Amino acid sequence: MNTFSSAPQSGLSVKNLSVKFATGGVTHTAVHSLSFSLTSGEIVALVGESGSGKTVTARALLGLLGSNAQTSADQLSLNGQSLLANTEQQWRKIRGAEIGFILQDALVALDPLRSVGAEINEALTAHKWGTKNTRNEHVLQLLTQAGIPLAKERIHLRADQLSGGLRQRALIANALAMNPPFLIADEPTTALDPSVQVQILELLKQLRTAGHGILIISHDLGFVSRLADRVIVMHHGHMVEEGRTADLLCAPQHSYTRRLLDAEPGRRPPRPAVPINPTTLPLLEAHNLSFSVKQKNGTRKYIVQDISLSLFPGRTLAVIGESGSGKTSTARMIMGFQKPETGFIDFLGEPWSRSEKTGITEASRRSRRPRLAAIYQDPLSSFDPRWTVQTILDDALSVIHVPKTERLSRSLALLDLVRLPSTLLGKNPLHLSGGQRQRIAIARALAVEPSVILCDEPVSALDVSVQAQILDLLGTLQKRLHLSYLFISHDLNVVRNIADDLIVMQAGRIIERGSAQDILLHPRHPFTQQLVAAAQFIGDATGEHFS
Amino acid sequence: MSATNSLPLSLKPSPRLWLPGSQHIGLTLAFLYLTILILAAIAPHFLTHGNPYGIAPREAFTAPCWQHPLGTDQSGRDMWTRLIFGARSSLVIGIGSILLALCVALSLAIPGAFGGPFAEQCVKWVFEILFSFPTVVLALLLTALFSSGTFPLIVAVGIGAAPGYGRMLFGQFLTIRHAGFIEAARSLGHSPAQILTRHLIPNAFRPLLIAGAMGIGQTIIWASSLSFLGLGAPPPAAEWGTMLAMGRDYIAEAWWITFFPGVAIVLTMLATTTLGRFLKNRFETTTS
Amino acid sequence: MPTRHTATYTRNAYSLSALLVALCLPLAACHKNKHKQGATLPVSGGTLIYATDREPVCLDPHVQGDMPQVFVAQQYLDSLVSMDKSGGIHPWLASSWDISPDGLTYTFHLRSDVTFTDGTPFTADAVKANLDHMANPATQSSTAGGYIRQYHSTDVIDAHTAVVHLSRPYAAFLEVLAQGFLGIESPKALARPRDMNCQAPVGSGPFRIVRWDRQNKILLERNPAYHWAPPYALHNGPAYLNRIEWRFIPEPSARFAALQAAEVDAIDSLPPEAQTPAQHNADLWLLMADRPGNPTNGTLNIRRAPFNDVRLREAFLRSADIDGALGSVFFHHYRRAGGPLTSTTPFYSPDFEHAADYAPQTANVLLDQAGWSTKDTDGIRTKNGQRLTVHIPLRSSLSNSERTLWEQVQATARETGFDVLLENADDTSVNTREGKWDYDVRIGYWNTNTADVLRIVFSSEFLDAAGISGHHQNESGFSNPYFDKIINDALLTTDPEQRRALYYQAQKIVSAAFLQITTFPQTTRLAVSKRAHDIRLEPALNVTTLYDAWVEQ
Amino acid sequence: MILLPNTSFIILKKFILRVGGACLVLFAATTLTFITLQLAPGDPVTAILGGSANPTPETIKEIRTEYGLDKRLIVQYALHIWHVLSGHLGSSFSQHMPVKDVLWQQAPPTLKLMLSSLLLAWGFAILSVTLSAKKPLFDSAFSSLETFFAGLPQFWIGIILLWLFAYQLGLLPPAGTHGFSSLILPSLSLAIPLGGFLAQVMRESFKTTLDQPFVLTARARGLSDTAVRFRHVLRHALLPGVSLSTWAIGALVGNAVAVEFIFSRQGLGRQLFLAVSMHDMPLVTGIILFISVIYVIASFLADTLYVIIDPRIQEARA
Repeated sequence: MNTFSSAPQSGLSVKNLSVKFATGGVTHTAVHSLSFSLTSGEIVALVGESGSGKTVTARALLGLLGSNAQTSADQLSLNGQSLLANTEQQWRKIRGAEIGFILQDALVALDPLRSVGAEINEALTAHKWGTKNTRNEHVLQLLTQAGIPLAKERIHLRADQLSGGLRQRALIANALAMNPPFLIADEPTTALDPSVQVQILELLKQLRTAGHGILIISHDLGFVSRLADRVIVMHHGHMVEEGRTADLLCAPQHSYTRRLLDAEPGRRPPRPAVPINPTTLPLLEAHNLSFSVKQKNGTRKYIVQDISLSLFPGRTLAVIGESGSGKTSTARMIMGFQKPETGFIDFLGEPWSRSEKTGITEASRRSRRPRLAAIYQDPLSSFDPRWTVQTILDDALSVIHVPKTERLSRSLALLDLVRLPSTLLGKNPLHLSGGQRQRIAIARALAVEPSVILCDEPVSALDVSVQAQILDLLGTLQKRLHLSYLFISHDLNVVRNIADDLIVMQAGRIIERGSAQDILLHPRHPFTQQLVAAAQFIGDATGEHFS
Repeated sequence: MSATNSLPLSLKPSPRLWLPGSQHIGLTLAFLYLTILILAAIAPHFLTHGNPYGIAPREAFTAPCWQHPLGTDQSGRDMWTRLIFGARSSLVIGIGSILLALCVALSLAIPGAFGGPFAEQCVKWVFEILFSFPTVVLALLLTALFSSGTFPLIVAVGIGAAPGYGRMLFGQFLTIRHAGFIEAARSLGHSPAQILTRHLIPNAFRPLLIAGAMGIGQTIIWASSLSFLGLGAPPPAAEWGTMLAMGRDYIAEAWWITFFPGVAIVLTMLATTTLGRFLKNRFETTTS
Repeated sequence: MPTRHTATYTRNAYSLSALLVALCLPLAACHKNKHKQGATLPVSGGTLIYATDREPVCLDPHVQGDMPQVFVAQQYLDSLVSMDKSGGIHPWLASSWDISPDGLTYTFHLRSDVTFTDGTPFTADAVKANLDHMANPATQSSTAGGYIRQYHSTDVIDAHTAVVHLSRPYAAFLEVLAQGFLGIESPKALARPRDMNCQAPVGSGPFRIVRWDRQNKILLERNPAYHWAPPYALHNGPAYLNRIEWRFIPEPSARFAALQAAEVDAIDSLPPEAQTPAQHNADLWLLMADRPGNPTNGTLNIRRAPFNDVRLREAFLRSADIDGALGSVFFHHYRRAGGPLTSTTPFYSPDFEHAADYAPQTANVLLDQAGWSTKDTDGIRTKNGQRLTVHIPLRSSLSNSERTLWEQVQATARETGFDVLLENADDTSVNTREGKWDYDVRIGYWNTNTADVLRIVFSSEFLDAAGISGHHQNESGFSNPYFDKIINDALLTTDPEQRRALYYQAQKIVSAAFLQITTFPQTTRLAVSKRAHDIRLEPALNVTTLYDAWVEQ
Repeated sequence: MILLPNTSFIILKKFILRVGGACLVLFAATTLTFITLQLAPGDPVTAILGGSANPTPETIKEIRTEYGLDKRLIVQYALHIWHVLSGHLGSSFSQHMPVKDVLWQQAPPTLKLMLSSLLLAWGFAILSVTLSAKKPLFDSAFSSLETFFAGLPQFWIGIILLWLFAYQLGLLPPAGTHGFSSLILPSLSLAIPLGGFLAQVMRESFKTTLDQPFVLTARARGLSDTAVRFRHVLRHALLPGVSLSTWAIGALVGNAVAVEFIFSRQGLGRQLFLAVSMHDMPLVTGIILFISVIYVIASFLADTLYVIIDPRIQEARA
């Protein structure tokens, strides 16, 4: 469909690259003796978790590290020319013209105040390419090549006025402006919905076919496996393993690679299907929930329409949907923070929320609130910034009237339950890691002895290995405390191992529901099929079965 | 997202490499200055043996010398002694008017931020109105009402500064109101009263403290500019703004009468700003 | 090589700017020399820039009537009569006059060759229109109108004869008519609404108003038809200056700096601190004269404690070290005025200059005698538990030098045990307090060219003069039938010796009552660039006149 | 498009709301002035006649009638509002001149002062922030300078500038309102502290913006650091500066009082001070109304600027 002019033949070669940072007199080595090479027409993936040094490596290749960074290498060359002694001026000639750079999220990676056209245009003016007219022409061409239909109209739009897929394409067009032989893509699909990820993946493949050498930086082995010819795994600044993608995935040599692979949620088996006991009553029941907002032109747009769901004791109901599917609004209605326009919610067999004006007030809900706990994607913002772990737990325990004398022992027990050391009790969550924060959030949720926990994207902000740990913890806790989860996520892989029942939402409606195993193995709705396919893991490293 | 938008903390380019040291020096100097200022306000005799009100016409306009390190004024009074004695009224005015300003600001910002959409709109209008009404007029009218002196000055500056702080606090309260932890507290089953006392008020107190510390210097400047216009404490009070205003006729002959009170005001402003920044940084490292 | 290139360039830049400086210097020098050389004979043309401190609120001096008005009005208004330095009255717009024996009727014979700058001829109708205008309440005249309370009416006999009728004899009538406050304006212009006339009144003077740019300047230009100069003038015919720029620079130091920088040619109200530098500046000359009247003073309110007791009044006067203040903040440039009249006032007697000199010992004795013998911990005298407190309102327009003077009075009076409270307030609030007799000392002065000022300031006639809002010119509340009789008798006679004797008595009574701390005379203090010549003071009020002035071209 | 009438209706509604709000502000300012001046002690008659005066009772009576001071308070208030509504604003009794003429004469120098000091302050703030933010040594040096500037009282810096440039060096005129040279020092006195404040708020958001990924994207295009700062980052840092400027314009006449006094400058600040001390109700009202109008215009301009700088704002508002 899209054609790219073929890139010139060349090579990028790195030998023993080390990057050190000096901060306040302390030197910290971010990258230790990294060596690899990239030739045209191939995709190399640099994989690792946060702090692995992959991003620093990418910036070192463009000379974009701060002044406090010390870069050393035996060789850092492009087409045989060393970049090591480059001045800022020389670097500027390389950036954009020889090596293009694609960042994660076009919403912030393109100047949010300027149109995408102006941004791409600037990539040309920076290298004094062409005249004003030829430049405009070229920008249009680039946008079209990157797969943006009606580019002529969209050239004047800003990134935030484009859909997620289109704006990522615009960002790629920006990197391709000077037709650089090499591209560095730093997490090019991370913030995107699965269906869009697939499209971008295709685009990158086309670029490879056109002869561009692409270095992909990613935390996601699954994504990389479909694309890369070779994979380099990094851990704490060291390269732990390098090899052809298929080899590395099938026979990982290094223990860290294995750990990483095991942690991939998509690699886990679905939870065995246990049918719902027909005699049990649902804990939480929602019927025909709808919610709409007024639009500019006066019409109403439905965010959520006719959603019904039932959550049974000891089970996990996962709600899956892409951004804008209405899953967050559903969650807010279930939490009682948003009144539904139609329908009703019952909790513990009693009315919880009603669309019509009835006697159900916040005050009447309050006594039952501890039975419905919640954990969020960003646990930090759900903690009062002044509070330590102990105050947070203390506050939660006070809700269910635990006597003051018992609170400390209960807090310690809770920390133990979420497998945190008791030494964290005096700390402020700000100084903890992402995984630890989410565990604190879980501990707080457990403190009020809930029957149901609403998990709103609880692992989306975490590294893969941490994700696995948190999911494991949630699973264990469910068994031990007979909890019910309402699990909201955009990622099918995440719920694979924890969901009993599944609801798939699209544009405010439920398009498919059933047992998790059924849906994962036999998706019926085309959108669900697409989602399941996007979540497909590794097994097929070439990933060519996408249409 | 496991890969964050920004670089890990340790990798951010840090131009402030040498700064912690200099910041430290600045903070130390600020604290030292404020200590002297407070000492001067509480026990001026500890720092000078002179009489701030005793005139000596024969010694008028003496340039800085051994006996009078900062010179003497138009009535032959020792400038150093007058400055030391002026610290009290400056601090009283600065702290008094910032407290008043914050009280007024709070009484607008709290109902505005927590009192529903109608109150929010009303408070916005009130800010608009107050912003367009010049402080000087207010100060002049107040001095006309109460005759000039420290009290009307505090009231004028306090009320004049209130809308600025009000709008700032208003914004911050709105942020707090919409913060995730408020919803988290609700979902735990806390009552609105508990949320107010446990979260809203304590969290609102921090910006208040920072605004207060940063504001003292600013209110001292405002107050001194009103004293400069002749609306300050009556003579013979040693007030920096008045001293400066009285000296400006003689700047060609005796620059020190105008210069040193100005230096005192500027140093106070810098010291309180440094203090405010310090508090802000401290709170922010424990906030986000 | 780039480095070398830069160096060359820099040197070039330096030499270029050096060249520029070199070119400019001689130019500047020439410019200055031009001022210094020059003929001593008057030359016509040019603009004189005159900078003063206060701006009038209305250019018609009949309205309200404050000193800044009369200073500028002197340039565009003529008076009926003029006065010489010794107090003698001479013709001006009136060529002669007759006074009826009962002192109630003044017949003025007017010049026939005078026209106002709007073309209206000067006639007896104009005299009538002006006097009526001053006396009309709608004019809001407080000075001119106040001076001619005795005015009844004017009869126009013919075009050049006007008969003015008074309700009571008023010996000072001609004297006040010589003041610029009572300047004669075009009747046609006077017929306009008051506020319009304020913008640009029309006179017959040597200059006319072109434009008034408030808070900045008034532009005046020469009246080419002028040939009716007063007798004290050095020449007759049109003024030498083409234009006058009458600027307002309220800041004293800035005004003097502007003169030093040759931004302006003359300034008035030369601040005391600038007098020594001005004297040492070879490019400047000074012109100073005391204005007649009641000198700058603090008037004691005798209507309430503590100053209802003459002993406390004397004690207060004797505890105030005015000379110390004159020596410090006034740099010895201001003379002390000790008596109720300034030395330039007709019938002034020097005998009362030292009636209340600084004598703290005497003050202490007097206070002990009066029963204020105990002191509290602050060192303030008390009587029956009452502190000896003196309230002095300070209006915001008071100059810093005077403020300092009162601060020093406060400090010295404190030594004898007075607690003096100086209370800052805006002018209106101070006026209101004065109306309510809510003060112990009131700071003021009264400029007029007659000893009759004593009547305005001290006689009981002026205690409730303006009834409604409590206005009273007699700020002390002094009410003495004997004094009232003497001061009114002085108006009945035109015999100088009789008047001298009566005014002597009046000065004596006032002095002995210790009613005012008099500080220094009101002074016209000009500093002028040597480029400007023959800037003079008209003798009635010692107000600047630029009629004879000329500037070197 | 069906959208169009609706959108224009919304725009119209917004405009009406905006104008209504402005009127409310102006009305409140007028009333506030009336109340405060009524509360202030002191008989305006004394103000009209001046201090050391010798008026007759008839004169005083005449004045009371002329200015309506003998009427009941509510009638006086109604008259006061009528003067404002009818737009002729009445006549200043301290200036013996229609208020409109006073404004006409005194506003231009103050507006000139305001504009030049805003320009100077912006110039300083933009250069100081753009050229030094996050650069080692420069950042802390310039941010200290900004803090210092922001801490300087306007009247004091005015006096010091006057002393240095007019008295000592004789480079600039010490007083007056005569052309460009007399504008420099007063503008600087207002601009230096304002520039400090502006730079402080801009520096904060400038630094936050420098950390944004699009800065990296721009540099990866081959743009120089300076170009990135001026073309991309600066625009993001303008917004807080613009809102501070609105505040500064509102506070300007108040701030101008001292500066206009020090430099003996023509202008509204000094006029306002005099008018208040004369309790000259029509003039005080006129000037405050003028300030309010300027403030309303400034905030309208600021809103327009916001949208020009950040088009996303308009879409969020609509």
